Amino acid sequence: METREEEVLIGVIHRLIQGTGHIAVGANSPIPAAAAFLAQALAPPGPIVSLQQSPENNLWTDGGRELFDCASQGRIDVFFFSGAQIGGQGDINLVAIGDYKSPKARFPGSYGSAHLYFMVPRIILFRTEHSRRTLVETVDFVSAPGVSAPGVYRRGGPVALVTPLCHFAFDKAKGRFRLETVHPGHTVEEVLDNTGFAFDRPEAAPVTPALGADAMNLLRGTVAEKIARIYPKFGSDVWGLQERSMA
Amino acid sequence: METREEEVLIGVIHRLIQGTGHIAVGANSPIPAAAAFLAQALAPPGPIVSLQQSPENNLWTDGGRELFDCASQGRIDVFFFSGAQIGGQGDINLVAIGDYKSPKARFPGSYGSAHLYFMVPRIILFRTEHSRRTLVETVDFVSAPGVSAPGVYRRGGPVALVTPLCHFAFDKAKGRFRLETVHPGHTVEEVLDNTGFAFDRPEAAPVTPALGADAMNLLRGTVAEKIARIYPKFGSDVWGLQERSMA
Amino acid sequence: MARICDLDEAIAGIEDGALLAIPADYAGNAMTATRALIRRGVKELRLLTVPTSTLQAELLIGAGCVAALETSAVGFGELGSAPRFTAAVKAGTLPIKDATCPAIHAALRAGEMGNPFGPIRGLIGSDVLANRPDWRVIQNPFPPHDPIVVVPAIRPDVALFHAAMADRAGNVWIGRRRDLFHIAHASMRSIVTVERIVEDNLLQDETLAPATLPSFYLDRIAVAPRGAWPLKFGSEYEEDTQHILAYIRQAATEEGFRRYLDEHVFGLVAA
Amino acid sequence: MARICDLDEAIAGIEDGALLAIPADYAGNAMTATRALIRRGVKELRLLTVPTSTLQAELLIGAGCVAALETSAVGFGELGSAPRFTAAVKAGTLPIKDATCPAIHAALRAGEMGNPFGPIRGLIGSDVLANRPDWRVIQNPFPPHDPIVVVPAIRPDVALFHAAMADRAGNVWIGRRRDLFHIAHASMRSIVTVERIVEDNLLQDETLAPATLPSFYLDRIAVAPRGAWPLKFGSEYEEDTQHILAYIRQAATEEGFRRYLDEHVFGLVAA
Repeated sequence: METREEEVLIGVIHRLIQGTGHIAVGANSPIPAAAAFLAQALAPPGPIVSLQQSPENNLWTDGGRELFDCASQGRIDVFFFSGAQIGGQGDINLVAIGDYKSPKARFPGSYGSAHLYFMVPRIILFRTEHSRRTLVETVDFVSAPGVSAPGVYRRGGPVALVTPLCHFAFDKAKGRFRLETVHPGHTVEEVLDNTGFAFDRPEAAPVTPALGADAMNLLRGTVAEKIARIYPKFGSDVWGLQERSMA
Repeated sequence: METREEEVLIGVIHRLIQGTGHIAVGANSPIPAAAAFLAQALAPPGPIVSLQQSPENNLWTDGGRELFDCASQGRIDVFFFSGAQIGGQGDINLVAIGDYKSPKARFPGSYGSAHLYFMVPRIILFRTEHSRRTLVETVDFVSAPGVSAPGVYRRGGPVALVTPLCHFAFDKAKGRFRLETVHPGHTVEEVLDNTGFAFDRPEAAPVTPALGADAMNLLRGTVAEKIARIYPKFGSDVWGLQERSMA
Repeated sequence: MARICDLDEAIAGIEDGALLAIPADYAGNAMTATRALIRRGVKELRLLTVPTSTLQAELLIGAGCVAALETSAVGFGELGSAPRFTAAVKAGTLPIKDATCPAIHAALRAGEMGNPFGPIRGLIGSDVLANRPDWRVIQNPFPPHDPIVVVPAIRPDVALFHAAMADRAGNVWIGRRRDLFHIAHASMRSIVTVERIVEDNLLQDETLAPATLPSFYLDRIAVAPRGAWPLKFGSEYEEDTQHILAYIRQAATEEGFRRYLDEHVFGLVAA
Repeated sequence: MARICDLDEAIAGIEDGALLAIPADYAGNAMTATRALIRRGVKELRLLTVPTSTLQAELLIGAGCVAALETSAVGFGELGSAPRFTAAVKAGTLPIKDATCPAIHAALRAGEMGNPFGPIRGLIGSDVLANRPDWRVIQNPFPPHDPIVVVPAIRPDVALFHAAMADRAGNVWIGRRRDLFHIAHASMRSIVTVERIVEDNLLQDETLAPATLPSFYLDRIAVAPRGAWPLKFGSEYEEDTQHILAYIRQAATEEGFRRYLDEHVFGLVAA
């Protein structure tokens, strides 16, 4: 079986969450969830993984606000965001394209980003469309800024951006992305052509490492089964696992 | 059966809580509790009565803070306080006699008074010792002040002080107590002799009215039984009801 | 104290112009009641989603019941965007206060505590804050004396939600969806639909009492079996995903949305 | 995540000098653990009662374990005053921060939310406020712009309490005493004694989950049957009033208190 694009992204995120204590996964995030369950499976009990949609991983008993309370307190180490636009300085836009008051496109809203982006030490950005339309120099609406002025309380922010083409690291001091690795089958030129923001890069960008054989076996075994119980469509699309009703 | 002192106090408090919506009763307050249950029994369903120690009247499911939240929001209409000292301007002292830093006598502490005294519209003070030692011109430590400067947010405060001798009303505008009624068997002179603060009084203070026959029957019947289940010692002392174990 | 009544009497407690709070779609949404509200022709609602919404906000907005919206997000996640919400915002016909989830929680929490305001970290430098003139930045009175956002308390006129069961005294068992406590505590009063009425007092059962909302927070309670349909309800029933996908397709146009209303709101009463 | 261990190992998590939070006596007090702490000779505790205490604070103070106290009240209500607390305050040997119940709740709530402070109305003009230089009065940033007290957040180093049951995953069922949630949420970690261990995962039972504190808030859990004795514990056992009355009489003198410790703390281990 060939390595699928989703498995490459899971592998990158899995490396990025090494050694963290509590990973919270938001709604509709099968790729981050798979990476988190893989970390648990590889070195049990591994990190705490909380995931509201999953009965076995729903650790919350104080309503929706508990995640934000825990993040504010520093109890959450990792969270994930995407964005309609992601800007070169790490800003994310979950709200509107064009003028905010009369937008060309409107998205659901900022969710918890304007707070979590400041409070969770490791925010991992992922975007399944790598294009000049999505990765832009400046976003049209800042749901959450990538960096803050001195004096503003901030303990968290973006550490990486993972796309179908590559893995960028975010340099907080410079407020810029830096190309870390390019996924197998893709090139630096492809990344340059499809990225709307300027970024730093090494002279030769390494290829994104594949998951080891043991990790891949676990991912395609128990982790895939667990993911398929929570995200039946994803389990079917990626691993051909039959959908099971949760009713 | 002669009317007992406790029954006179219950009668006064019963009149003071007429027409209120939610009466909260703190720990160890059988007299206020009896007045509140009497109001319920006389015109069912009557006011809401919440009382943490009583399984049938414990309406709280969000911990100890819920009472204070509700009071702050304006959901609680009546609460009761006593005081080691009660001052002529309505201040109460639940903390210390003498110098705060090296007190002659020390009491448990202010409990919720410093907040509830501002937030609950009708605070009824009761003190089972009517003396110059307890009712003083100026308290040694202000757990909660009777009146506040203009501009300070305040929707509540003391409305009355009930003792074994009499019923004082509190005049918010003047910041002074006024003698309303003197209990049967007692005199204005007795009140004057035993009160450490100056107070207003009518030319002739009326006698505290007794509970009507129906109310007294209810009080000595179903209300007394209910009180005895929560406060067995009080039920036995006042109405001779046999203590029942609640275990 | 709450009284148990029929659905139309229950929703009569939601007046035109009310500041109405509704929960996120994992917590218990009174969808049968929402359809009844639309049938009644409720107007000028100021809608607060706590903190996000899917079909419930979408239907009220599409049906023209909403004069103003405060939300952290309205959309169907993986299933797609909320077409009537999106169209209304793009057309500029829906005044919107864009928030962020924990800011809505903070404002309601201040309301729950009877406080005039509450602080919340983050937000500084965002366009969320830049577009909220009703929020303030103050200096933290304690070290490190950083600038910090404070939001004014919100006390909704009325909260509307769906729960599993109520007893005859008007207490309601909320279960694990503690959001419903927070919304009810903050709101002036709550109107609730339930799957069923039980005979025993919930507050006197030590296992059920911890997750029971006392009657004094509630105003009116109506029985509405499967009252959250087509949304998920706790462990009792799953989301009707096919219905929602069909809705999203149909509501892509105003005409399609009207047909949806005719069929599912004004026509047959959804079971 | 929490681990289940024996009582001595559990209380080893409470270090000398810790800011220790304990609940009020209706919520679930770890009295067996408190006696073990005294036997261990814990020192220099900064004790926070949430918001009041009876025998638990009294024993720790009398035994010399407490360097500083923040409380809204320490006393036995109708039964009498707390003799060792009273003696220590009068002697000036116990630095005390007198609070008021909702101010302690407000400070813990700010801690629970990860906020640096929280507002609380009232207090202005009281000697409670006058003796709290660590509190501030600011101007409400919103109308009516009244002066309002703000208290800094409290995040106790460790919370100690008693609950009914824990599962093997370290989740603890709290039941109706929601205070224990609030204390555990605010504290850096919690150490808990329980009446019993159950085999099924509490978070996967829809009836028990709503009142279950997830393992990740907890540090160590020990089984201590009748672990709240001589205090009341929920609906499981009543207060041993005769024991407490005898304590109050005996602890009227330092010598009497020492005899009480010899008998009930250092001598036979209370069942």
